[in-house]
Amino acid sequence: MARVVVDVMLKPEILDPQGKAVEGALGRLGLAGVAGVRQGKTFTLELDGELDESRLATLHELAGSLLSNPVIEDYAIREVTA
Amino acid sequence: MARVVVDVMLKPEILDPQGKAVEGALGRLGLAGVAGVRQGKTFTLELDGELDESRLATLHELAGSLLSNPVIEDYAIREVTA
Amino acid sequence: MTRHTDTVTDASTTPEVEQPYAELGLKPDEYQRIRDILERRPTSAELAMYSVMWSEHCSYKSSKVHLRQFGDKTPDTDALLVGIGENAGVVDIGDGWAVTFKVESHNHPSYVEPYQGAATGIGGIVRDILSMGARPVAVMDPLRFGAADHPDTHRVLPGVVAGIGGYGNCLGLPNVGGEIVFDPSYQGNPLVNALCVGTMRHEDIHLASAKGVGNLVVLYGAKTGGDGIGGVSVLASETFEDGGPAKRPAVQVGDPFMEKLLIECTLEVLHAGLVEGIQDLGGAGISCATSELASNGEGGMHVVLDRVPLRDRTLTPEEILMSESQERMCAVVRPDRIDAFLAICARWDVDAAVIGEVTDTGRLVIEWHGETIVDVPPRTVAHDGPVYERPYARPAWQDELQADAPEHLARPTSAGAVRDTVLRLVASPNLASKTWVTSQYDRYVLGNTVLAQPEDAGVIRVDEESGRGVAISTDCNGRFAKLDPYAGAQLALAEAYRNVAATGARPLAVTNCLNFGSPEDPDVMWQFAEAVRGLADACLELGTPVTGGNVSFYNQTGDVAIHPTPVVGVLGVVDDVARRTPMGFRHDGDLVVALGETRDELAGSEWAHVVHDHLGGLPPSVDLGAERALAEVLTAASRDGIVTAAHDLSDGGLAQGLVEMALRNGVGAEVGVPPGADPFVTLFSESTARAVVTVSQERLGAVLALAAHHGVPATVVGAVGEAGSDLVLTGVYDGDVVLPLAQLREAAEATLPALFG
Amino acid sequence: MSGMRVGVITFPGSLDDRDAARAVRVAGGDPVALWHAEADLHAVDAVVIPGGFSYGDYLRCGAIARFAPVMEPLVAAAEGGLPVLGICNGFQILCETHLLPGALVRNDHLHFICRDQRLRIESTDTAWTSSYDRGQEIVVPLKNGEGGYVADEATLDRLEGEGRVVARYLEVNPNGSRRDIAGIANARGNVVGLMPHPEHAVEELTGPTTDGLGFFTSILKGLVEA
Ligand SMILES: Nc1ncnc2c1ncn2[C@@H]1O[C@H](COP(=O)(O)OP(=O)(O)O)[C@@H](O)[C@H]1O
Ligand SMILES: [Mg+2]
Repeated sequence: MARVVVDVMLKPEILDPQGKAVEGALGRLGLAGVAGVRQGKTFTLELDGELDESRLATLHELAGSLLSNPVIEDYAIREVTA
Repeated sequence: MARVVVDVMLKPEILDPQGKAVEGALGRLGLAGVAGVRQGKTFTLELDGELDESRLATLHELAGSLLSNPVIEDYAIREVTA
Repeated sequence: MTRHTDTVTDASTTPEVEQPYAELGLKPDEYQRIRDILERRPTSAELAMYSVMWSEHCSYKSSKVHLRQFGDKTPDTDALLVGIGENAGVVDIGDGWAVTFKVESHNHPSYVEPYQGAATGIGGIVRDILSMGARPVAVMDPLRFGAADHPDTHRVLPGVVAGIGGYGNCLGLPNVGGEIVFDPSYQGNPLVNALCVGTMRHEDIHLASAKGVGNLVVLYGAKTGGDGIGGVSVLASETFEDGGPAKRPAVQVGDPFMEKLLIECTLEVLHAGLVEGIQDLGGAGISCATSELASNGEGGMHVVLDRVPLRDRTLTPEEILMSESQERMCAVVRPDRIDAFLAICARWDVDAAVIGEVTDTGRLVIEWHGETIVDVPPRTVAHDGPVYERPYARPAWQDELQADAPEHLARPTSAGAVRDTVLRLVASPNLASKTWVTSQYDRYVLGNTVLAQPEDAGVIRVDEESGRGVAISTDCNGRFAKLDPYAGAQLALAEAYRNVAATGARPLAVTNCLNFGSPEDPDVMWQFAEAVRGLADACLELGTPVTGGNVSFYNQTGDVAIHPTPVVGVLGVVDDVARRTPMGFRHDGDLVVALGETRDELAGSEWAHVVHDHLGGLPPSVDLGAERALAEVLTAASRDGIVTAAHDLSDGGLAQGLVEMALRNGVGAEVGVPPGADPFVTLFSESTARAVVTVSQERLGAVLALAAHHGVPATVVGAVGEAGSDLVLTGVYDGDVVLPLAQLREAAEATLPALFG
Repeated sequence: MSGMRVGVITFPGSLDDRDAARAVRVAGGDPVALWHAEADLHAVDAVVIPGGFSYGDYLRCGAIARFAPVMEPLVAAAEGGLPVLGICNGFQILCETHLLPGALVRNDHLHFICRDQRLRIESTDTAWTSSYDRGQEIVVPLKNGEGGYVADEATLDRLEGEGRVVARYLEVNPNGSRRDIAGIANARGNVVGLMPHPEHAVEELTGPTTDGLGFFTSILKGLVEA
């Protein structure tokens, strides 16, 4: 059993209205000194067996096409302890 | 300058239709052995100065009210290197 | 983890076992009745089923004795194809078309989790309509919130609106109307009612019954999870010997995508003739679906609970029986058609499982891991629940409230003061433009929306060839109902009826959602009894039968109940939607004609509420004969094409009505207070049975003759201006009130965005 | 004009497919239902990818639909010049498949919005806009939650320079689209993506106008001429 997290973030140059809205709200609600907020998505995958080379390669491919849209988003893959 | 990530996940007992849809798609597109997918949100905050006790306390409060909906979601706060 | 399942054998051999019936909401005598019915103690699964099916929500035990009047006082009509008691009533609209519609509440879940509560409210009512065999074609959302500027309203309203939009938009159902009312009485208890309309051919009507011994019972749609099983977790924790069950969710999450698939899949199996009986899964889940299907059919059913597809493997059989997981349906299918049925489910990616079959044993038998855990006469679960004659009495405070008439309130006495009052009312949250909300709803999808918000009623084309269609409106003024619940319910009906007629439709049938406080409070029970009596009497007089509805009790904060809120939905038929009458001023030079009679009736009015924060006196008088006559004028005028616009008058009176007509298309008018009339009363009274129409010079004679023929007072009060002209009210005390449209628009449009934007 | 076969794809969660078919019919063509799971275009003369929430729009609008079996022959045919119109969710799908550049993101005000939207037709050199006059203003419904068009500056400049901005929002930019872009075309002009819904403005009775009809008559006209 492996647990893998794929983080998907908007590219820095793409406007993030949700992040902006959160930034404003955090400030109004008393958190001082917030210089910026970006909102992202995570996909936590439970996999049967180990994440071997070949599955990792497939996952990279799908993370860069299905899970993220390379036009506007970047992704990162990290394995975590299940 | 500190960078803090708030991870927000649906509570395990709550239905996650988005995760279900991703799970189905990953399987159809050739990633074998996916036993489950949960989709979550992340908020990456850039803070001026350090995240001291008092700001951390405020952040916990807001993470549990503004950033997440405690009725259906859990959150976790982690500091990352900026 | 080991657990012992309580079987029927156990129940017979261990009669002395103590059961947590009180925690499940059953009274000692109710528990005793179950024992008498079964001639033994119930198993824990049976206890779960009875407790949920005998709850107020499912059994209508406090309301039943009153609701009977809707059946007893049914007016003579051949329009009713399916009456009260089914998932939703069905009305004949002609040419072989039938329409089904119903409104339901999702008040409490929407307070806890506004988005999901409201979303699943839409999901539930849509499945009700679907289960009649109809294609859902539109939704509406009558909503009530606390004070507009209260912080909790700021939490609840945006979530509710996003949830209704999120679910309905994703389902592809146009939202064609609703209500948004703010009043402090709903502060701790907002009302989220949801209405759905569906259409079908007569031959497509399906009912919830399990007929034909040997036919299969299929559960299809989403997998079953631990949603909405609140109470039964006491049983779960009792039956687990070690370790506990996994945590159960506090709220249900909707999956509109699954529901969309469920709609298409269900309509396909129905049209292919593969279904003998069908039922949606709503409150009480499988318990409700199996016991109702069985008791409405051959009388028996055998279910193997292990076959239910689960999302959560830790569920106990009691929980599976009670789960309220969304997006599920149950169908009865002949064995020779099951493959075709399952193939269509597979095509739509919908999970389906045969969980049992129809028997003629007269028993609903459910097994789990090879042992019998339920063996009951299904009728005793589904239909023979307890019936209460709850005590009720006219509240001690009612007389005092009615005696506190608004006559002592200061009224404006100059043109300037009237002008200020108009602008203040236009900008008040209850009268202000609802665009901030309604622009979050898709009103175009399906391509048959002829009128939608802010028109008086939603109008939907049913038949593309002939143009046959329906109009629907929902209404209720809770303040009127508080002043006098009997009259208040009638006023709600009258307003919805009038709204439907204003578009040119002939009012045909009624649905309702009765939102009240606790039935255990005799004051509330009196309000309820009065409202039901009033509505039933008025439906009889107007000839519009009640086809179905919903009761929501326990809407209160502490022991303070909400205003009694009997939301009434009226459905009308339009022979050709091309003839519908829209509400806005259009043509320069058209005459403005006021229909009906205006009296000094300001108790409970929007003016008293906004300007004086006052509620007291007697609501506007009800005159159903006048309503009927007005409706006849409005529908005939539409049929004959002799009016260019029509708008009913209600909240805010004539002044507000004219503002709405002017803002609709950005066309003003000049309207005079009739000589001798009191300007304030003319402009702000909320007398019923009134409307404003516009008519060309040439048609004026025809319109006045039509009104005279029906005995409806008609007065020419002004003329429509050119595009962009001001709204001018003349003869107002010392002068004219000039209201530029830009200023009116700003007043009307700014309020909700400023509060919630 | 009859006899022109225009395919309308239905994905699980497509909503405006009936409306697109109706619009084709009103314009004088023959709509042909295409099913997502079938890798077959049934020899249609053009395709409309309708609005809706394919696969619930879970993950990202259009992201899952892109991988449906029907998309394989569609992409090949589009590259070969088949006229394809993606409306709303269809536009999102065309961007996800990279038949069109850029992407559509959450509206800047974060709400779903349904309104009657004024547009200017910027290019009449596409298969779907030849019935209009250049610069013509039209009003059609708009309804979306994720309709903000984004692309990098170079792409935007190229779209403008090559006359591939098909329609632009007037009066109000309803979703934060870059440069008020409401619709774009591929280089050849046969593939068009549009956020507003012309198929909901083809009948006096149910639309705010009948201004949307031009998209559907354009294609029929083009097919007749071709
Ligand atoms: N929650 C809502 N959803 C959809 N439409 C709404 C909602 N609230 C109000 N509307 C629409 O706004 C318009 C004005 O509402 P209202 O003043 O209550 O109408 P009326 O007084 O004619 O019953 C109507 O078309 C109504 O359907
Ligand atoms: Mg009205």
